[in-house]
Amino acid sequence: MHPAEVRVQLKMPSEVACIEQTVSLVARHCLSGTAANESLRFRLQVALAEALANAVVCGNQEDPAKSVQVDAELRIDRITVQVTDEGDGFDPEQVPEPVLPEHIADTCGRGLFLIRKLVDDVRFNEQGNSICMTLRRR
Amino acid sequence: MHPAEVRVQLKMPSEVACIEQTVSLVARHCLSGTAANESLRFRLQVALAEALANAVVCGNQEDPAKSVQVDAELRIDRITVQVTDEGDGFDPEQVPEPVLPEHIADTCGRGLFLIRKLVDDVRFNEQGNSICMTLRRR
Amino acid sequence: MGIHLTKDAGGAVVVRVDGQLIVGNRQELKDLINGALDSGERKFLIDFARTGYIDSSGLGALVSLSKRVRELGGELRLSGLNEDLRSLFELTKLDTLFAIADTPEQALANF
Amino acid sequence: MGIHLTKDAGGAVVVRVDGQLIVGNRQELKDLINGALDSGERKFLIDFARTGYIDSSGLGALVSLSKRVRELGGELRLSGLNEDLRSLFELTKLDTLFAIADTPEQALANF
Ligand SMILES: Nc1ncnc2c1ncn2[C@@H]1O[C@H](COP(=O)(O)OP(=O)(O)O)[C@@H](O)[C@H]1O
Ligand SMILES: Nc1ncnc2c1ncn2[C@@H]1O[C@H](COP(=O)(O)OP(=O)(O)O)[C@@H](O)[C@H]1O
Repeated sequence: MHPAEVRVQLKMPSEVACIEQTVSLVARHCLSGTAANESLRFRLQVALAEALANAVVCGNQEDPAKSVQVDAELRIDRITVQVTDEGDGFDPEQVPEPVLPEHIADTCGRGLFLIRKLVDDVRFNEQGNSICMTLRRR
Repeated sequence: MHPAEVRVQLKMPSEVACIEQTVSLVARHCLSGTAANESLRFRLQVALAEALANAVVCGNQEDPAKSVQVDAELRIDRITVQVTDEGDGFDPEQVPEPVLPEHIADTCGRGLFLIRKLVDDVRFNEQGNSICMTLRRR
Repeated sequence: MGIHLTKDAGGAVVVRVDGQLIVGNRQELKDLINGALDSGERKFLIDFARTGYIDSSGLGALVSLSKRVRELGGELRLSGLNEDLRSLFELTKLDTLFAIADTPEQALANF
Repeated sequence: MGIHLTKDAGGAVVVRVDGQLIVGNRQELKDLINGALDSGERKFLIDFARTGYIDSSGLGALVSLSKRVRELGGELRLSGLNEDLRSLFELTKLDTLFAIADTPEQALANF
């Protein structure tokens, strides 16, 4: 069988306390049935944790009336995870590089940078309230 | 966290040779992260195998241009799996009971009967090309 | 995974079903047993100790094989069904049609 | 799961992070270390040998704690980072800001 593409979807409440469980749930589905690849698991977990934290905190501003949508597409050669919030979005181009000398000791601002370093492709929708991350299963 | 409902979806080609792999893939997602419940796994596997076989053979008549859609909804207390083919459907009321004395030695006709016995709820759409099975996680 | 055929010292053909017995591989089982029937074998034991699950077309294949074996004066027995597998035979009342032993040894003892 | 604080024989406070260090629990780490600073502790070792992953807000918490410890004349060291965890510090160049030892023993040896 040419293995089918599997889609996994869930909604998460806008609570930081839910992030860890959602990361582990989504990662479990994404890696289910594949040989253990600890580096892929780690990169997926951190990237997901970052994207969910941004969606919950920056996007939905922890508004209990809003939720975060997670859509994963599992293919034989790659995992694509899209995280969408109900916020106004933002312009990712405007986010400064956290590794510039003047920012290196900042206490925040490393999330998107880490995502970009850990996954193979990152895209935003035009509004900026939805991030789509692709990780290749090497 | 009140665990989110997770939806898992995939399309399967109309080939009997793909059924076993699809059963194991879907069962893996359905049971992912839950304590092992071998009876639930067994009932899910057999019911899915039956529904997929009917969709591939009776519904799509193994037409390579048609595919079978699987939609699973995973909740904390139950699993719902819907299997939809691109065939004309049928009237499940017209299927005879395979345990009647005159049918007991038949070589076919036990699929829907087994599904009904193994899962907690079975529904068809009006056309009869989509079966929706619910299993409670006891 | 697969269907394996061996010959018992007492002359019975022992068939082991590793994995599933379903629409995708039941023909393999039929071909193996029909081939053995053609070469004169008459005593068959199918052991399910390593079987995951069986679907209704697998059950149907067992029914049709059992008929053919009986027509030719032979006998088909089953063994190694765990609780879940046995429930499939009970639900469909096929447990009334088959000689079911717990272990292959028990099935072969008085073959 | 959880953040555990013990006192080393040499006088350092050893903090073990079991599970993740992320936006959901970084405040717990800050509270624990700030509490110890308030009671006069100045030497801190955070051990990540049992840590799964750290997110950017966890890294941010480490940066702010390390600043406060240094301002009060103390020192914060890290240990037990596996290859994946260490890569987070390298990617963000935070490896230049922290004293990172392989094991707690090495970190505590010359504290
Ligand atoms: N989903 C989002 N909605 C709105 N703004 C966002 C979102 N994600 C990121 N941002 C903006 O981008 C900035 C940088 O994000 P990031 O690199 O993750 O660092 P941090 O979250 O620590 O500030 C955030 O401060 C926020 O202004
Ligand atoms: N998806 C389907 N599309 C069309 N007909 C179906 C479908 N599923 C079941 N049927 C009809 O119902 C009958 C009984 O099905 P079942 O109980 O599974 O036994 P079997 O498939 O062995 O005949 C089939 O023979 C077929 O006519």
